[in-house]
Amino acid sequence: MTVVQWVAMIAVALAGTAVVFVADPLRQTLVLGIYGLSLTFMFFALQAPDVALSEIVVGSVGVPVIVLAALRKIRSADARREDREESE
Amino acid sequence: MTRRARLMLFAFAGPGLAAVLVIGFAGLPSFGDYHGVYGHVVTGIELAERHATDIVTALNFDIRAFDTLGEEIILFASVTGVALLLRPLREEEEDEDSEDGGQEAPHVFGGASDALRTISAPLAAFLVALGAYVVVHGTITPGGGFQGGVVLAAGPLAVFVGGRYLASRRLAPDWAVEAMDAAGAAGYVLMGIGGLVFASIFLKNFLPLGSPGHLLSGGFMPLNSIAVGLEVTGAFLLVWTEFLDQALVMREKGGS
Amino acid sequence: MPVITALPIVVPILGAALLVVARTFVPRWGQDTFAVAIVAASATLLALVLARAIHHPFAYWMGGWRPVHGVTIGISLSIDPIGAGLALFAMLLVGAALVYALKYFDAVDGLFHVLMMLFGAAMVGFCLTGDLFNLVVFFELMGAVAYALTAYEIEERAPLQGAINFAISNSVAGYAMFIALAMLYARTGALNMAQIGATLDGHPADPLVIVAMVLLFAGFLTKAAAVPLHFWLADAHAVAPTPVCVLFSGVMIELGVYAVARIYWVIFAGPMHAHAIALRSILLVLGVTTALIGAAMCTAQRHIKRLLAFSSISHIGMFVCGIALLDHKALAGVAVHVVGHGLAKAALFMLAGVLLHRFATIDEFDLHGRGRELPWVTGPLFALGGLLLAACPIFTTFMGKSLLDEASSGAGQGWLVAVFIAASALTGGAVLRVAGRIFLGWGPSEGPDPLQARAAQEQGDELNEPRDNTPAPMLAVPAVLLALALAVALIPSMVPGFERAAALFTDHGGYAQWVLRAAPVPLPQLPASHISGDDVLYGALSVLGALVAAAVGLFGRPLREALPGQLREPALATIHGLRRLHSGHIGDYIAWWTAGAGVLGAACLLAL
Amino acid sequence: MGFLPYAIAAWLFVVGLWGIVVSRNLVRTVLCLTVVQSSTYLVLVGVGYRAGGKAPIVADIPVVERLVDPTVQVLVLTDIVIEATVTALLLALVVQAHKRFGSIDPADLRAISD
Repeated sequence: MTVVQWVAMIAVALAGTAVVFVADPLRQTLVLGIYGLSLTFMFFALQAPDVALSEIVVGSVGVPVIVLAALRKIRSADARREDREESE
Repeated sequence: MTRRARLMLFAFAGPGLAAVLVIGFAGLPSFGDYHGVYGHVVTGIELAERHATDIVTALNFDIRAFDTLGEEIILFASVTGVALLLRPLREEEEDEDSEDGGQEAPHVFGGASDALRTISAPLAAFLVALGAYVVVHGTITPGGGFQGGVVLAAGPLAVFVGGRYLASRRLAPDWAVEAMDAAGAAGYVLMGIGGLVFASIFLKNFLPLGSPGHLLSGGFMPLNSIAVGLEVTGAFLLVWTEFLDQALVMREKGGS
Repeated sequence: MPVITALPIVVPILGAALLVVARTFVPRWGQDTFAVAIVAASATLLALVLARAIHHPFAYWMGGWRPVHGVTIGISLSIDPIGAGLALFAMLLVGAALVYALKYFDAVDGLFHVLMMLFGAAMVGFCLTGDLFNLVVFFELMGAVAYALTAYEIEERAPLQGAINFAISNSVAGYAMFIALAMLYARTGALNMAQIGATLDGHPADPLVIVAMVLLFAGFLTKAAAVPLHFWLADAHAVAPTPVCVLFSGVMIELGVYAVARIYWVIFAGPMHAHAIALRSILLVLGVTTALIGAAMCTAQRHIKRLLAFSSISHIGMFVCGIALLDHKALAGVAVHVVGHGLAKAALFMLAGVLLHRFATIDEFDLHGRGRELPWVTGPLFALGGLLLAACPIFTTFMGKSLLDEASSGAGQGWLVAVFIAASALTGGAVLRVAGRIFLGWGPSEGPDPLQARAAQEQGDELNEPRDNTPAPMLAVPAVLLALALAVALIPSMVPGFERAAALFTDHGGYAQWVLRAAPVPLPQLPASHISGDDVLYGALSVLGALVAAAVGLFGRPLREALPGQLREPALATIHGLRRLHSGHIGDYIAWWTAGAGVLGAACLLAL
Repeated sequence: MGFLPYAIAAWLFVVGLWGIVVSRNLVRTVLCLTVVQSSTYLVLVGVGYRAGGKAPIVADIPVVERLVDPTVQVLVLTDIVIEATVTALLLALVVQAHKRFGSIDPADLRAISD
């Protein structure tokens, strides 16, 4: 096992754990992006360029766009609900 | 169950399952100590019999092409499912001018600066070109229909980031995106049926192989790659617009 | 090998892709006709494939990548009578559900038809494939379609919650299977199930093989909903639109049991041969627990679809017991019972859909006596479904249960007969109780537990408005299914046919021969089994038990209240505790899943 | 050292499950599910890696170099697609659940209970 691979795997372990332990979903999305990058890095280090390419398009664009849109929808609905409750 | 009971249960179950996994993994060969034969066999076959140089893409579209069919249909089914789940209901309306409520204007991405707006058009063009390149070079260099398809779909997304959501919707209207998604899925299946018709076996190559390293090498694989590229482009565009519609356009009428 | 073998999977996929585009300009009746025609075409193709497989099981190699000297790199559809038969059964139920849905929804998005066709394709692929990874791919496809269909009615709350719990539980199960297949690939260098099995043969079961088996079993038993991996099922089945429930309970969860049987006999039968007794005990504990907890929970429901869902769990428990006997006769019993149960349960869900459609509620007490407003045939059909679940003699379920009874006695596990009778009687009795209360107006019209009424109310409003008539297809389709459930077992060659198919299925060495070497297999010759006096006695007992259970449910409240406190309190507390566990909270469910997989793993590692 | 990727995989699988069990927010639940899934990538790619192996992209016909196993990489590709699709489906469900329940705390979803 080379040093690069070792570093890549430790990064994956740390970033993956961070995704679980960050409680705020918005910040969690950011950490998820970092996690995607560390997985990409690991796939490169393990000689899997096709997989790395897939992971980077899905992990850094494909999924985060969906998560951010969902979060925005949820937050704006919450905000509107609070507005309504205040005005009543 | 109370939260406490739940955590207690997991406090026993989690380490238990981890131990089971570790005991099982202990039987795996040490990392890097690979001695399988499948890998060698397929590499030799794909190069010699199919004239493809990216073995992963070649496996994907040839020996394990049926898995890829399943994978494309999973994508197709999920996109259909997302469209079904996020379909507008009677009590929801698409409100075109929602300056009310003090929210950010919905069609302009909050952080779109002038600079971003200026580069978004060339960026989109670049992404489309790059995506198309990755799709058609699937059998030669890393990447293929899936990776290229997502990059292609990111083109219109870049127009949106540049601040023009409605423009990006006009660039890729729903019916066209849906048709693209369906055509890609059907196209892949039809390549399989082509094998059935011309070589009497489903998903069997029925086109000339070409020479290794050239664009049209690998028999029907480049066409498979293009079909997947179409499907993935359509699928991701559709999912993104469904979610962005929810986030930016859709309002619930009245309360709920 | 027939050239058409791949087409039953491919045709519905092409149909789905076409309909996605065409639905914008084709009218509703056109979409309905198209979807039914596609499903009929696929079923016809499957019947042709099955006709071939009955005498000559065969492997169809995708892309022509046949094995060379018994070593394979390609993906095969490995087709034997049980796999092809189950696929055909699944496709026929998809057809029945589509015909039923013609009038069930007032307005339906064409995407519903698209997803139903894809669901059919996924189930057929799952039954036919001979490749482990491909099996998991079809598992995921089935899942993706099913999650979306569960929440089809997005204006309701319960379907969304049910779909979320369903999706998360089944996804976790799928990931466990990914890990298992990676482990097996590292050990054997193969993904084809026959090849993996052949490579593992002759080696003792070491921890890697055992853990891989446990993860695969846990994964497929999650789909099958064995306790304690079952929590998602009642949530999803109680709230999904009725035509979808028909497929979920009628065949989808049974596919989980099928996969457990398939991977045991093809992959693990060699290394596990020496440990068969221990493995049997572990699976029996799982099966008996599932059968009894399912039956108890079933009896305690007043939400009719949820009641039916728990009865499915109870039957899954019986099927797991059947697999656990690791014997071809028991497997034949399971196969026959799956067909009978699938038809009966599909019909019962459809009849529950009739109630929901007409009265906009699905609560047993709300509907007290109101069944008399429906066409007269509805009540007898509902009761017939109950009798089928109770394995009433000479019906298909009875034939299946008799084979199971005989196999249990033959394996020295005669006590299982009592479990089977109890599960059949309690689930059948619960359905008869509902039939009595709704269609005859028997028993009190107020439930004992007012809290439960509110819950049932909330889940009942699947369709908002009551109607004043019931469209004919909504009664005709369940009637046809019930007639089939009566008739199938009466065809003389049917039960021996199932036994031969099961003997072929359980032939570990033979499977590798016909898949990897295309060798013709000698068809097993078996002594014909006959229905004995014991079988009829057991059948009569379970029907009697069902009638008693129904009577106690309807009229037994004074009796229950007269019970001495020290008897009544613990019983009530048990039922109450069990009900509290089904909380609808996904965190609970995943904690239980982890515990279930961990305990199964520990038991297998220690005992095998 | 040779066990590291598998140990990490076991850790990520269980820690992801833990996240689902304790989560009070369904979006967080869904993201934890992707962590559970990513543990499968490690096992799959790990078992196909050969020390010193090159990526399975070849330029010339005679293959003399040691290559890593391309098959597991194909399986991971499918795995990644499944991750994206399951996440999209689940988030669509969560968005709708939020509209109906006004909350995405699993403890507030009480349409179903026994």
